[in-house]
Amino acid sequence: MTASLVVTASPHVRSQDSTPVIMWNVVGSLAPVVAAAAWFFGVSGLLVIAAAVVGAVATEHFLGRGGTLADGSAAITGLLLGLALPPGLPLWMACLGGAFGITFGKLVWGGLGQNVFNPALVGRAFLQAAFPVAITTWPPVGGPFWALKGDLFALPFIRPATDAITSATPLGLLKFEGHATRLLDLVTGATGGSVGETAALVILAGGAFLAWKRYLNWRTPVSILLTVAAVSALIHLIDPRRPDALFMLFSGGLMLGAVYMATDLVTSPITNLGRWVFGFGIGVLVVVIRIWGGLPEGVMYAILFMNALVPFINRATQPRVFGSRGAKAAT
Amino acid sequence: MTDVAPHCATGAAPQVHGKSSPAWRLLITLAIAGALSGWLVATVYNITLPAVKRHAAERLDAAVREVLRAPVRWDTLYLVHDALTRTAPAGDLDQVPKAYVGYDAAGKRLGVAITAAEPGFQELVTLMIGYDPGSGSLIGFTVLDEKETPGLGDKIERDSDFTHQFVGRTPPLTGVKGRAPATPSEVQTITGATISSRAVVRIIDHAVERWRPLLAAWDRGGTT
Amino acid sequence: MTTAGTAVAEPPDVAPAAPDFVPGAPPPASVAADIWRGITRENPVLVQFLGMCPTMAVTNTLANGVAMGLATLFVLTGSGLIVALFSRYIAHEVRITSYILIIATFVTLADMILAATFPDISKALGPFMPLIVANCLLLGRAEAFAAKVGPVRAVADGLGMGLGFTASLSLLSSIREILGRGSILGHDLFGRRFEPWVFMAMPPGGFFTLGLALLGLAFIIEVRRRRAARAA
Amino acid sequence: MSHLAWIFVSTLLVNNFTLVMFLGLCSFFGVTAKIETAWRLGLANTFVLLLTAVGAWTLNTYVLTRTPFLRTIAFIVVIASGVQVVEMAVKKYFPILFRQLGIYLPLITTNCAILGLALFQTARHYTLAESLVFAIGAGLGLTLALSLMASIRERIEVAEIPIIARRMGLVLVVASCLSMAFMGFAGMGSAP
Amino acid sequence: MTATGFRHGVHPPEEKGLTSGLPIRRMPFPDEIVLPLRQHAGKPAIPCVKVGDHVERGDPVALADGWVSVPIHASAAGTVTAIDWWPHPDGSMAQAVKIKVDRFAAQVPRPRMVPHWEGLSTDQVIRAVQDAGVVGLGGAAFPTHVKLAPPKDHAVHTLIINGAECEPYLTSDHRTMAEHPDRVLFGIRVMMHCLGVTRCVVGVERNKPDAIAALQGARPADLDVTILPLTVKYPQGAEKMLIHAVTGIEVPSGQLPVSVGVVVQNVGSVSAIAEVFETGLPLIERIVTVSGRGLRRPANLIVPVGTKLRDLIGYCGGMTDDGVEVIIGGPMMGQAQADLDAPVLKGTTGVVVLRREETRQEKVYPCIHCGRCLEACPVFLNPSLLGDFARVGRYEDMAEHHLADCMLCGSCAYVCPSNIPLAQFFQAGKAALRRAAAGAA
Ligand SMILES: Cc1cc2nc3c(=O)[nH]c(=O)nc-3n(C[C@H](O)[C@H](O)[C@H](O)COP(=O)(O)O)c2cc1C
Ligand SMILES: Cc1cc2nc3c(=O)[nH]c(=O)nc-3n(C[C@H](O)[C@H](O)[C@H](O)COP(=O)(O)O)c2cc1C
Ligand SMILES: Cc1cc2nc3c(=O)[nH]c(=O)nc-3n(C[C@H](O)[C@H](O)[C@H](O)COP(=O)(O)O)c2cc1C
Ligand SMILES: Cc1cc2nc3c(=O)[nH]c(=O)nc-3n(C[C@H](O)[C@H](O)[C@H](O)CO)c2cc1C
Ligand code: SF4
Ligand code: SF4
Ligand code: SF4
Ligand code: SF4
Ligand code: FES
Repeated sequence: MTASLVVTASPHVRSQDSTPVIMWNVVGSLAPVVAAAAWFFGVSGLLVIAAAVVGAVATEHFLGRGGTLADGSAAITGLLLGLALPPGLPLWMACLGGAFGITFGKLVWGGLGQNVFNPALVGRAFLQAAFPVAITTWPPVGGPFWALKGDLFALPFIRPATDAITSATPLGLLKFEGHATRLLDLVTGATGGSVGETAALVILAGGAFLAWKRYLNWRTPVSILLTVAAVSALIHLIDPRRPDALFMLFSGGLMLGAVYMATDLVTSPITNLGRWVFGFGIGVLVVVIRIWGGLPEGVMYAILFMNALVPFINRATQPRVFGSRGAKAAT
Repeated sequence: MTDVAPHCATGAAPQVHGKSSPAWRLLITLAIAGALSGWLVATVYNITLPAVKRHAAERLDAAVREVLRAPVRWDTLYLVHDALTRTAPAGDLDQVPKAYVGYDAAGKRLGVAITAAEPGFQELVTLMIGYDPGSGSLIGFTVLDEKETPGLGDKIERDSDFTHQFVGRTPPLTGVKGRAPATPSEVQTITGATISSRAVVRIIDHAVERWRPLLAAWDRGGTT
Repeated sequence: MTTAGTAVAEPPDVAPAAPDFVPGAPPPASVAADIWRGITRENPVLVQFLGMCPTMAVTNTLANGVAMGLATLFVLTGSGLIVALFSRYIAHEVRITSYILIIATFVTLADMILAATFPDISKALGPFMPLIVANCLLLGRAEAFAAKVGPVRAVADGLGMGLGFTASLSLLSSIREILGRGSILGHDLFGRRFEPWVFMAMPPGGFFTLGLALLGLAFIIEVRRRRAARAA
Repeated sequence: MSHLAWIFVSTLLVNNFTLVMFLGLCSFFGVTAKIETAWRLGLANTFVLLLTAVGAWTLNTYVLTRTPFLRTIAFIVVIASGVQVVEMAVKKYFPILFRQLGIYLPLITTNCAILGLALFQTARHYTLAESLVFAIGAGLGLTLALSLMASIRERIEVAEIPIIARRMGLVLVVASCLSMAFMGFAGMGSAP
Repeated sequence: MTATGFRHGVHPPEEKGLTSGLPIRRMPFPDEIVLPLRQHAGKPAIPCVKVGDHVERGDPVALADGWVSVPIHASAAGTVTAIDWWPHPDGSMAQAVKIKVDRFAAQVPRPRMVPHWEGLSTDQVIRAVQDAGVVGLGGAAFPTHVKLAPPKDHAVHTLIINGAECEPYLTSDHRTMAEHPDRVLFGIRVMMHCLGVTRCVVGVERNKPDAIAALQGARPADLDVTILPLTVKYPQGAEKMLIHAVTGIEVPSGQLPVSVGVVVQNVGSVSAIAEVFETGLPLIERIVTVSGRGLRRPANLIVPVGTKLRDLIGYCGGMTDDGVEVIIGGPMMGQAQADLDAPVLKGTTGVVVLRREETRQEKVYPCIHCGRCLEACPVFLNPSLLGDFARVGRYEDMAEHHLADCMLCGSCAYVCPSNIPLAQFFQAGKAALRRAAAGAA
């Protein structure tokens, strides 16, 4: 029997969760969000998501180290990118965004786990910078399921035919028309906006599931949402013309961003204290950009900016080593 | 890699080892070098100055002609302690706010061109605004300087549909998004460049607000 | 600063130590070699990483890029020549100051001439034109090369470096103008239906384009290396 | 937003000297391998920028009124020598401060961020107050950019970076991402 | 008093049910005994027998080499057949005395006088303990007599007995406490006497109620001994964690428990001492938990030190068809064995056999910075960062980030979803640093 002995390093037992399990659970938890997207934006929403996923996954497959598709992270990137795009966006743009996000948000950094910026948001920020008009053109919610919104099938490099009927997002309306959307519509998601951002409650449910399974750290979203609520409530108090906390919480990409994007393990702090700081920073930035910034929405930029701070936050929030009290540092 | 490169050249200027020379020699060297370069630069400056001046003048002229609908002549008013005067004050002129009053062949005043700058989406946006104090309406405007996003914010000077709407409108204006203007004081903003568009509106409103009383006062003080 | 050698060293973790100024003239080489070196092996932008600021700031259109490149070429050559001619009369202690003076003089000349001849480009470049003074490339060449060789080689080096600089700027700026505005030298390429990548015309696009160029370069080098390895 | 406040925010974030205006990139790429070095260099920069603002303003208002064409030369020479004087002074009277920041001063003297400040404040006809705010915003913006870059580079030091991105490629992608992140501040203070 | 506990740590499945109910049984003597000279921390012992010599059970075969070293005794009567290299449980080869066990020997030790501890001075007791070759049975196998003679400048105020036994599967300490509480307490009495301490706390995890009850019952009136139930959490038994759990004191990093006036001894060590003063016998056998689903008949056995794993496992019915990994110690810190000729040592707390599907799969993913390792590490290190440094061989940086405080408990690797062999990395790092230091010196 000696021949067939297995020799591994200690510890010889391991907890159940593995990285792919975590990732695929996140994918699973996004299914309801995708369903909601289909409900609100019909086939157009699904097509945009699909295009983004294809872009991300294909790039990971052809440029990646190989065999890394199985860990599921590329799929998440594609999904979340797709969910953060407007329903009528030409598919080639969505696809390009996915490819860009994976290539320059992940692969050049060394692949899974090495990147500092959230790949999906790198992809989205690129799209927003490259095609600002297309990505801020919002087809109205609802309509028949099979209706093709916007100019989905525009050819690459060709300016999409601007859709006659476009709506505006609650944030756009607020910033540029000074008109606030009904809270009920915000909560039920019956508003213009990105494919997956409008179904706030579904997103929260998915987040709750992941938090319960400990696949995402609840501190990050909680501290983001609390901060946004607190800060905007304060500002609303000082100047009632400013939107109130509930509007802030349920409009724009905040929910999706706070629950699924700020919580990306790789690009958020590793210490719990750090996660509180991270969330606080995002919350403040979101409110500041939404109220005083030029852009109507700032979730993406807030997260990207705080991503850049993560290495610094990690440094600053290292726990005190056991027994190093009394400044007796071991070396 | 060559991150090394940069920080050297000047980096080592002081602590240099090597033979030291008497102070007078250093001074002489610098003096000569300075004198030479000064002379050279001055000469070239004087040679190029006319051309540079001409270009500036042309740019101004073109702008004024555009916003005042091709006046045959125009003269400059300077704003010195809150009052307009035709006599240029001493010192550097380009900080002094100016108004350019344009006349047609018949000597009738077409309007006044004024410049104003305020933050846009990225940086300050500088406009020249043609304004008719008589009717209180706009003759037009042109962008003198702007660093907005190419292909987006810079439509405020490229997109003629946008710029033409201002002709004949009476400030204060309001920018509306996504629909045709309803009242004569409304202009439609550029999709994707709402912020820049509104910046233009804001600049024009503020400028008119500021200059209307001044021009009125000037008129009372005897129009030509 | 003899950077070519260090071109492959990893970034230093502190500000690099002051290089020694023991006058060691660069190895003799033909004029052609001096020029070629600047364009290729010691390319100021793609290899030596000098003068990053102008490189990034003005490469949003080809016209600006070329203008900046040629201006730099002019300054490099001119200051190189003067430095080479007079370096032996310049006292050691005021060396740097004098070089800066010489360079600044040429920059000012270039600035004024451009303003007189191409007012629009001059307006577009704005303060980045005089900023050439700060470009480490110039002081670097004056100190490390021109001061140690004869006027001919100094001019040759200036030409080489200048051409290399211009070439890189042209490359980057044409990528950025074509993608970012769908035009080249202001001429519309693809007609009105083209959807430009605004990204390219904006600051992130600047960093990105250079990054792309470097990745491409590294890729080519890597492929070559692999081939060589396989051959051996 | 008041004018001075706008200048500050605009220089610090919207038009960050390094990430949007492309000034001081040499230091940005060259001296950002360790975070301590980075923020020290940033602070030293801020210090010199303040000096420059005052110097340039003085030159513009009192010395160069008749000879604008000597600006570039005057700026560069005055800044270079001024910084050296300050360096000696700091070395003599604040040895600790000098040990912290001093070694960077020479590196900065002709860094284009410094000259750039002088030239931009001239081009924009800034008053003394405006120039000072401009300098502080620029300096802090520089420090911010340098520190962010440094902390990120410290992390990617242990990453398994693909060979072709090892040298400078990734660093530029990082810069690009940082620059994108800063785009969120665009239009800050000019909102309707 | 109540336990303050310690923060972080992990909860691996206990698996103690396999053997916790089984009474301790004596294992018959094997045909051959192998006694490595290096069984304890400190200097290896020096052989004092030649090939061909006959030894009785309990005779010394090797003598202590200095103060931090102990003698080794024959655990069975027989003939020395070789003194040669032999597989050591730590994976290396080591000098060992091989004894052919005499089939028909009565296996009774030579008659000897049992030392009367009350009569002896502290030094004499300590000497007796060293001569008996007693070492820490908690795994570290550190010579016990050294712990009994703390440096004069440190006043010891508390003796802590480590009955945590936090590793999964292992139940040897558990059974000892449950079946021989009075022996344990006698050992404690002797130790308190030598250390001159008035207070002793026995820390036992709550998952051993019978052991706790037994000790409570056997507690003599004249001794201040507290039996302290502890939360069930790994690594509750780690010296510094246990001290914190019991006294709330943090042992300064880089220092020994003595520096805060505490001495920790494992339950097994204590009862070993007791035996010395009850029977006069040296440490020649110990209680070993032989367990795991890869084994046919798990048991708690009294095993002669030097018994080969092959014989031990064979006596327990051998391995099941899918039993593939044999571990000495517990699954968290224990060492997998490549060669079943390796013998049971004084410090061998248990032998665990895992089935194939229980062994770690090899696929390792990159660190996704989930932070679970930080939340597991009982000494508050940043295993993720240390792991990154280890991967690129930056050992000085590891040292700078307190690698020295890592006790290789494996909690981080246990929770890591990316299956990164962190503990292994850290062991390598420590080794590399030691080599570097040696090179420098
Ligand atoms: C997670 C997430 C983050 C987003 N971040 C941004 C952002 O930072 N900036 C932005 O303009 N739009 C962002 N969007 C889209 C916005 O929610 C909103 O739809 C859009 O910004 C409105 O743009 P407009 O008002 O300029 O048309 C994001 C969407 C999601 C789902
Ligand atoms: C990269 C980028 C550049 C932008 N540039 C401008 C600009 O120059 N001017 C402007 O008004 N808005 C600019 N925006 C703001 C957005 O286009 C914003 O959504 C838009 O102004 C809202 O108006 P809309 O709803 O008509 O699109 C920019 C946005 C991005 C992402
Ligand atoms: C992670 C870890 C866990 C430990 N767990 C125990 C334990 O549960 N029981 C025990 O007796 N010793 C345990 N030890 C060993 C103790 O730290 C200590 O060495 C021992 O209890 C001292 O007593 P001894 O010298 O009598 O063995 C552990 C050590 C480590 C590093
Ligand atoms: C809770 C959670 C959230 C994630 N969010 C994102 C995300 O927002 N964007 C993304 O590209 N990948 C996301 N991922 C996948 C993966 O972590 C990410 O691609 C890494 O940044 C790749 O290195 C997420 C993973 C998890 C477990
Ligand atoms: S110019 Fe000065 S500061 Fe800028 S890089 Fe060159 S040496 Fe460094
Ligand atoms: S192996 Fe270590 S952890 Fe475990 S029971 Fe023995 S001592 Fe406790
Ligand atoms: S092994 Fe070291 S690092 Fe990992 S948990 Fe145990 S002590 Fe902490
Ligand atoms: S547990 Fe594993 S994956 Fe999670 S942080 Fe620690 S090392 Fe990285
Ligand atoms: S070119 Fe700008 S700092 Fe060197």
